[in-house]
This record gives sequence, structure tokens and C-alpha cells, in this order.
Amino acid sequence: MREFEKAMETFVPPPPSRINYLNAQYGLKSWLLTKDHKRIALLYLGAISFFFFIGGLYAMFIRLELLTPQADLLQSTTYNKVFTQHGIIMVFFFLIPSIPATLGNFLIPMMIGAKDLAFPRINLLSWYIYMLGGLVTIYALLAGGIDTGWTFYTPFSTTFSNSYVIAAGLGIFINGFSSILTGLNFIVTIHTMRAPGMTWFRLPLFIWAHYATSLIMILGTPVIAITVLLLAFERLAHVGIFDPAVGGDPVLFQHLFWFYSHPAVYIMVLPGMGVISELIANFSRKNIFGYGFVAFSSLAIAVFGFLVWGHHLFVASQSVYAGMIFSFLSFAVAIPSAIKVFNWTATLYKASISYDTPMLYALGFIGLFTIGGMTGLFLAALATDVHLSDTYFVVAHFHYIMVGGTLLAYLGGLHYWWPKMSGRMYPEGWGRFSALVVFIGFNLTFLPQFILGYMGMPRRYHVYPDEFQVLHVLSSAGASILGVGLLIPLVYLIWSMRYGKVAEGNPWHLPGLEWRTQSPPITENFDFTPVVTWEAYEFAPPEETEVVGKFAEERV
Amino acid sequence: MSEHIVSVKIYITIFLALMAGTALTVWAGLQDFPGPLNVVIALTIAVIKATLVVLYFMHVRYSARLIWVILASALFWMGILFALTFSDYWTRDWL
Amino acid sequence: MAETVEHLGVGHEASHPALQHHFENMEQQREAGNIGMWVFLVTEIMFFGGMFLAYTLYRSKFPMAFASASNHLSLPMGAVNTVVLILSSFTMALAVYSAQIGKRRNQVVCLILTIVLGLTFLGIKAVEYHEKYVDHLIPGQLIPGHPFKPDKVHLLGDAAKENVEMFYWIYFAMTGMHAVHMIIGVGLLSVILFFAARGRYDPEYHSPVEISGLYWHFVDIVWIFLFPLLYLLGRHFEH
Amino acid sequence: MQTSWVPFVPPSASTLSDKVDALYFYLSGVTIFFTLLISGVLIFFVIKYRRRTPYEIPRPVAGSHKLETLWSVIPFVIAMTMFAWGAQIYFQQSKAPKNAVEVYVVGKQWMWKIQHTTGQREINELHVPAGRNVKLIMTTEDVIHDFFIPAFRIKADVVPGRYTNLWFKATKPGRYHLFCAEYCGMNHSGMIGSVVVMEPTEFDDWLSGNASQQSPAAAGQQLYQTLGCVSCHGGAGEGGRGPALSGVFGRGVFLTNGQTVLADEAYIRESIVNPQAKLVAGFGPIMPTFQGQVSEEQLVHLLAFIKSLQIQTQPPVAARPAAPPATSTGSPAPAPESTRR
Repeated sequence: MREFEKAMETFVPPPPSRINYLNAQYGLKSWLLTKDHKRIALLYLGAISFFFFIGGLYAMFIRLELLTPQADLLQSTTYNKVFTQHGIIMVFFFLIPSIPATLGNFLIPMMIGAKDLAFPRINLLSWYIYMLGGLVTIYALLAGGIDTGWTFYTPFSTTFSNSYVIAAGLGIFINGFSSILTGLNFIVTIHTMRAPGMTWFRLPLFIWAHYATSLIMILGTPVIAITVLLLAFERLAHVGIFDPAVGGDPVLFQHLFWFYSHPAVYIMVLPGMGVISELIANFSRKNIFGYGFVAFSSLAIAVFGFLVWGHHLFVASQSVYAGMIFSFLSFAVAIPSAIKVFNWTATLYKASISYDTPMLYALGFIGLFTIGGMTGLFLAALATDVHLSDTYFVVAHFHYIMVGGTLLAYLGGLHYWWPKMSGRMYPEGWGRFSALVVFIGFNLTFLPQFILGYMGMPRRYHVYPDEFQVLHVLSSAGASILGVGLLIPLVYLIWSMRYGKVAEGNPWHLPGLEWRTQSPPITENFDFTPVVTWEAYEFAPPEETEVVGKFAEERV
Repeated sequence: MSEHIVSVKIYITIFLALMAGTALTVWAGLQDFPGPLNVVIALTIAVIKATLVVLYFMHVRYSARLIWVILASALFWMGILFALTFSDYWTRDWL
Repeated sequence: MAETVEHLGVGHEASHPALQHHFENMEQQREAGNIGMWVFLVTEIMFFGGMFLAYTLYRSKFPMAFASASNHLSLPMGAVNTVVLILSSFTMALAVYSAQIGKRRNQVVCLILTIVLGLTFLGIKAVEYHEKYVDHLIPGQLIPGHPFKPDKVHLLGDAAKENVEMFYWIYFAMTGMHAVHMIIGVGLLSVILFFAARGRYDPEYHSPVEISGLYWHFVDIVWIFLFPLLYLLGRHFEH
Repeated sequence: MQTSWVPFVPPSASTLSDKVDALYFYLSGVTIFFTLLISGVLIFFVIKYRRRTPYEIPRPVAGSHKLETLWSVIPFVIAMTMFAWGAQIYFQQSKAPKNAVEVYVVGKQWMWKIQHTTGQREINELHVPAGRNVKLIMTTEDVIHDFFIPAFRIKADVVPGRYTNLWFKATKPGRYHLFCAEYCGMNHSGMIGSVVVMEPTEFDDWLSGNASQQSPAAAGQQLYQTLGCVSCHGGAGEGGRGPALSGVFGRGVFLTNGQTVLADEAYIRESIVNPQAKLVAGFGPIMPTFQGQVSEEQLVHLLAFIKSLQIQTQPPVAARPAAPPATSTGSPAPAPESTRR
């Protein structure tokens, strides 16, 4: 054990000036025309929270309706719109931009020692495009809603649905460009804007994860963009390449849709993994175990993630042999995820683990992500997928990844960097309490759905056989707990912006670059361009590195 | 500036090559070659023309390795899209 | 150690007026712009990739229908447009070259030529589209009240009419998307021309010309593939 | 309906369902094991290595290639066992045995229309015998649906413009859920029904007890007359201006473009709605399209009729409704509904 003060003295940021990015300029215009990545991150934070709230509201209606086997609260048309809109809002307007556009936007330049992203104006533009896409989608919701499911399967979406498919598709098309521009900005920034000494293998794992995410954004998003565009034209003008009536193949739509939408799952969860790597290392004051493996597993997930989309088509009349190829590749993508989980766990060995709120979220993430990932194997295995696809098992599985994974990481990251973003501390007691409530509520909501799924309960049903009711009631009860658990942070985070304890520059006493500037930072992030001479998560000098047991030393 | 400046002579050569390629592809398109050879010839010429544009007009020949990697990854992902989609269509009738 | 040094490389005071505040020097700024455009072109490749996939799939499924429909397109116009576009790529390359060596006059002339050639391409395309309109070959209800009637198309072998219609939809989708990119390109080059005429670009700073050039060449490359795929494959069946 | 002693598992009533369950239990076992392992280790570490003083800094721990290799290879090997097991059952699920009884299924917003080869029609209900192989030949009139029988652990999308298949061999008599598992619009959750598995003798009684309807093949033959197919393809499918139809099903057909195609359900369907798509060698593109003129159900009838033309010597019996296709006696591919009478 080293003397704490001695080790920490180098981590102390410069004395704060009274000017920071929040008060450098005033007025609405200074926000709406800002080119500062930190302010744009906050713009995103506001917008994303709004969409999350709407999506959550829809979720509430879904769970209320499913309390009983009959249609009492919602009729079928309304229910179909509610779950569709829940999916569209949550996937395209919350989960995909959530961590990259807020935490990523805020932190990437700071973590690599840059003054801003490479293209600040494009960054602002991407927020406006996001808002435009959001507005068009909200128009679709208000004008009458959309009932195709977030997957837009043809020919239902092109010919049979009577809802606002074109408007919603257009909203997603527009929103895609926001995602593309964000990814482009990140990639260029990480390549060209690193501070002197910040080599690739000194990058925080958060950066590696965002690099991998950006790869998916730029390679996948254009395909969904052209697909929904063709879909909109097909609906609008009865021209068709997905429509069987003119010799088209509806399964082609599914191929093109999932070519993006499966990797999109990794757009959602990879940044979350990046956050978790930060939290695990920093709140246990340890270098991450197997840094190189964790970093490259992000890239591996990004690449393999593009090879597995066909596992959504195992029962969609896809060829049996293609099914086997996709099944095999789907199992392969499980390995890099497993590597991450094992490395995070190993990092905790002989560590100094604090129980601060962000760490609680991180530990929760590991547990839930393990369950979410392992249940993915049921859906990658062909025979079980035939039974389970389009049932509640799938619903439970992807909520474990997206809510148990992404949302928990997002909340953990938000708490962790909250002092940096707002200059205030959140109330720790409430933080821990709500983390616990979220964890319990989440499990109660979605564990019963695995069972429902194997029992045969199909998804997107609002009327169901009586024998499923008990589990549905459990799930709805869990959802209400989860809802409360999510409202608590909303309240105290807003409260803390004004009344929270003023944060020090480096409240957690951490070595990362973002903590070596004041909180909140100045507009240009650093007074001087930093020169990096240390490894990522270097709490103690590398000479002190310990080799455990018979495992040979290796420093990646 | 570490920028490489391509000479006008090279630009003119490439331009003429592209013109020749266009003429060739039109001529070849009107001939009846056996089997799938028409498609193969047309695509080969198109790939050669595109490569010339990329290497010289777009300066990739003189660019950093990163640009090569970016370009290669785009083609690689196109390959994934095509290969795995057709893995379905080609094997549908096998069972 | 949290060592810091003052600005590396060129200090802002001594730097080029076009250097943005968050970059350290011109080299970094140019590199970022260049990589940014290439990454953007990757997204463009994937964007067109989806349509090329649909084309490939249905062409292999309905070869005769696609050949029949393709043969009705105007080969001369397609070929002339290919020449026009390659020529415009050539003048674009020369515009970048002139910027690199600092010849402003040549640069402006080349940019104007590029824009004019681009507009020529679009003009010819418009004539072609109009011909298709007259021949009732606009698929579906893209033009309301003007239904698709492939009477003018000489059907080869076992070609089915629905699949002819699908070819025309793919044709309009792909060339339409390409034309949209051309229009954006012409707009982009007009802005560049405006600044070039005012002498904004010099051998040290001409990144915008360069990356607009990359975009223009990319649009050219898309056409290099579209031309044989849409206009040429299937001509030999007529013999 | 719960028959199994294991909680939270739906009734298992086909030859495949037990196999799927076995794989499911294996997967569940592995999942529970790893979840407990990881959370156990996690909790142990979190307690053992909790921060004891606010100022402590632990020594860094070196990474290890050995460990990384270990925890990459072991999960990979386990994953491959799952893959192989799952793929093997899937292959069985996909490949219907040759001697299966065929049942036609047409999905439609929001009901399942089912017809047995003997003519019995059912809506949202499927009666099948236990212990016999049953093959469903399925399509849809509108959007994509999905025929899902949880008790048999099988489902398959029904796709417009195509035929998809499901097969099973039910083991336990009883009444089981039938769901539409692919979202299909407003009344998706109303597109449910039941599968009734009966003892074979009971099932035969049921079949004959309801035998007042025309068989699909007979209905197809009527259509064959009224639509005018007969004028080119001949009254018994012997051919004429159009290619011969008798005996064509299940054989290879030479096309004008030099290729050969298997005359399966999909090919026959395509040749009716889009006759120019794959022309038989030696014939001109003279057949008009029947797209939009025949419903999916009528297509199924025509298909059944063409399938019944397996013996070229004997013309099929025309008029008598409810009669099994008389042609099938001695047919190389036995049509089970007739052999059982």
C-alpha cells in the first residue's frame, strides 16, 4: 500500500477559475449556437431525457394493459401503437444516442486532451438533425401514431398498415444522419486530436468502446437509411422491391433491416461497456485487468456484430444453411463479451473497492449483462430459437441487454461524471438507494418474462391466455418499482444542479485526463495542451506491478 | 505540408485511360460473349476505372495508410452485406 | 505527471488565418478534414450498397426482364453522360492541382468547368427521365395519374411485366439518388468557387477544395458502376 | 394443460419437443452456472477487497495471456456444443419426412384457414392424429404471419408469395395452443386457436364424420376447368399447347434458359401467377398471368390438383365431391388420406 496523499498529489487539477463552460456565455442563443462539445452534450442530455420520458410513459401503459388477460385499458389498435412507439422512441431516440451523444460527446475530447471534437459545427448540426428527426417522429405520433412494430416488416408496413408509417420512417431516416455524423466526428477526433503522449494504448477504454461504436454507426446506419427510404417510397408510390405482389421479396427487407439493427444493439451496449470499464477500474483504484483484451474485444464485437444479423431470421423462411452460418457466427460474438466480463471481474481482485453509487450501477451491470448475454445463447442456438423467437423470452433478453446493460451504464456514468458536468455532487445516499431500487425493480420486471417466453407467450399480444397472468402481474409490479427507481435520480439530479454540494475538481481522486482540469471545465477544457506520460488507470507506478500466482507477467 | 502533388501529365494519362475504358465497355456490352462473360467483362472494366479514379484523382496512391484502411473496410463491409445475404438466397433450395 | 507545455507546433499567433481554434496546426486540421471526408464516403458506399444489393438480387432472379428493360434505356445518352462525368472529374482534379500550386485563375476556370459539366450531366439525365415519362415507364404511382405501361419495352424471352417495372424502380432509385448527390455536389462546388474567386485558398490552405474533390470523384465512381449495370448488361441479348 | 412435472415448461407433445427441452435445460444449466459463478466471485471480491481506509492504493496486478486464453477457449468450446446440438435438431425440424400427411394452411388477417387433403376445412383449429407425421404447407393472403405451436416447440413464418413448411409428429392427445407469432396488425393477439391431437382412430372418425366437403384436389380440378387451364394443359394434365402437368410435381423441369428447376410448390405457384418467370423448354410465353385472379386458397387447390396428377394413365375423377382423388392408388408417393380408406 502506498501513501495516498503522495500518490494523489499529482492528480490534483489546477485551482479553479470562476469561469467555466457553463457560465462563459449566457443566453439562449449561446446555447443553441454553441460549438462547445460540452454544451452540445448537455443539449443532447435534455433532449434524450425527454424522449426517454415519453418512451417510459408508453412502457407504463404496456405494463398496465398486461395486468389482465383481457383488453381493458387499451384496445388492440391503441396497444399496437403504444408498443410500436415505445420501441421506436426508445431504440432510435434514446438508446442509440444515449451514451455516445451525451457522455461520449462530453468526455471524448477531454479524455484525449483535446480542446473540442474535430468538427464542432458538424457536432451541433448532428444535434439539430436529431431534433428534426425527433420532431418528425413526434408529428407521426401525434397525427395518429404508427402501428407496425419498430421493425417495420413488409408487406404490413408498406401495404396494410393504416398508420403514419412514412412520417415515422422519415423521422428515423433523418435521425440516422445525426448518428452518422456523431460517429464520423468521434472517429476523426480519436485519430487526429489526441494530446502528445496519448498513444492508442494509453487511451481510456471508454474511448476504445466509442471508437468501436462509431465504426458501427458509420458502416451500418446508411443501410437502414436507404432501407427505410425505399420502404417509404414503396408505401407512397406503390413501387416495390419488398412487395411480393411485384415479385419482390419481403425477406430482403428483413436482411437489410437487421444488417443495421442487429449491430445497432452493439451501438447501444458498447458505449455502456466503455463506461463500465471506467467505473470498475476507477472505483477499485486498479489498472484494468487485460487492458489490451478489453480494448480489442470492443473492436471484435463491432466487427462480429455485423456477421450475425441472420439469427433474427431463423424462422422467417431463411435458408437452413444460412441459418447455420449465422448461428455459428452468433456464438462466436459471445466470446469477446465473455472476455470483458471475466476481465472486469478479475480487475476487482486485490482491489480497493468503494461502494459509491456509480460502482453499484457497474456491479449491477455486470450481473445483468451476464444474464442478458447468456440468454442470448438460447436465441443463437437454432432449435431453441425456433421455439423462443417472437416470444417474451426475446423481449426479456434484449431488455436485459438494453435496460440492464445500457441504461444502468448510462445512469452509472451520469452519476460518475455528474460533478464534472454540473460542478455539483449528487446526494450519495439517495443515489445508492435508487440504484438498489432500479436493480430490484428491473429483475422483477424481466425475469418473469423469460419464463413467459418459454411457456409460449408471444410478444406484441395484449390479450393472452389466462395461465400467463400471474407472471404478467409480477412483471408489472416490477415495472412500477423500476419506474419509481428511475424517477428518484431524475428528481435529485435536477435538485443537485442548484442545491448539491459544490464538487471539487477531482472529487473521486482519479488519474484520468478529464479529472486534471477544473469542474466544470473551461470552454477549451485545459489551460494548456496536456502531455501524457502515464498509462490508463495508473494509480500506482508500473514498477509495483504484482504477478499473481503462476501467471506470467504481461503488460498490454 | 506533407502533401504529394500529382503532375498534370499523370492526370491526363488517367483521363485518357478512363475514356478508353468507357469506349471499351460500350463495345464489349454490344458483343455476345459466352456465358456470364458479358457481366464479368463489364464489371472488370468498371472496377479498373474506379480504381484509377481512386488511386490518382483521389490521391489514395500517395495517401497515408489510414486512408487505405478506411477504403478497405468499406469494401469489406460491402462484401459482408453481399456474402451473407446471398448465403441465404443461394442455399434456399438446397433442402 | 501532469506536465504541460505551451502550444506545440505553430502557435496560434503565428498561424494561418484559416486555422480553427481547436486545432494545433494546419497539418492537423487538413488531416482531420481529409479523414473526415473519407469516413463520410464510407457511409456513402454503404448507402449505395443497399441498392446495389437489391439490384444484384433481382437481376439474378429476373435476368430477361432486367435485360429487356435495360435495353430500352438510351445507350447514347448513358454513354455521353459517362464521358461528361469523367471529364468533370478530370477538371475537378485539375482544380485541386491548381489550388495546390497556387494558380488561382486556373483553379476558378477548372471549378467553373466542373460545375458546367455537372449541370450538363443533370440536363441529359432530365431529358432521359422525360423520355421515360413519355413512354409511361415511371413505375408505380411515382407520378400520380400516370401509370406504368411497359408497351414500348421489347420483352425478351420470358420477361414478366412486373419485373420490368421493378427494374425501372431500381433504375430511378439509383440514378435518382445519384442525381441528388450530383446536385449536392454542384451546390458544394459553387460555394468553393465563390471562395476560390475571392482568393481564399492557397498552397497552405485548400482543404475544402480537396475534400469537395473527393466527394465529386466518389459520385463519378458510383456512375462508373451504374452505367454498365443499368445500361449495358443485356444489350447482347438483342443480337 | 400443464402436463410436465417441471415447472415453467409448456406441455411437451411432439417427438421434437423433448429434444428441444433437453437443449433448453442444458442451456439453462450453463447459464445458471455462469451467472452464479460470476456473481459469486463478484460479491466475494466486493466484500473481501472493499475499501478499508479512504487512502489505500492497491498494487497493480499484471494481466495474463494464460488466463485470457483460458477464458476465451472454454466459453468457445461450450458455445460450440450448443451450436452443434441446436443445429442438429434444427435440421430435423426443417426436413419433413417423405411420408407425412399434408395439411394446407393459409394465414389471413386475422385467422388461420386450414384444409385437409380430404377436404375438411377448419378455422383456427387444427386436428391432427397422434403418432403420424404431419406436414403443413403454409402461405398467406396478406402479410407475414407465423404459425406457432408451443407444445410442439415449432414455429415458422408464413410469407406472402411463398410456401413454407412445418412438420411434426404429435405424441400426446390433447388440446394445445396455436398462436400467430409474427406481428400482423390490429387483431394480432386474436389470431389464436388450438391444435387438437387425437388418437389415430378417433382422428379417422373425425375425418370421415366431417367428410361433407370437397377435397382440395377436387376443388382444384373444378378450377382447372373453369379457369380454362384445360384447353392448353389437357383434361388430365397430359399437355398440349402448354406443358404436361401430370407427374410433374417433384420432378426436375427443363427451362427455356437451359436451366433445370425442381417443380415444387413454389415453382407451381410461380408458374400460375407469373407464368413467364420460368418457361418450360419448348413452350412459348403464351400463358396469361393469374395474378390477382386466384386467391391463395384457390392456388392451394390447384396445387393439390396438380400434385394429385401423379399417375399418367388414369384421368382423375371429376365430379364426385368428398371423394379422395382416385388417382392415388398405387402412387409411388403415397397419399395417405386415400390409402387409409
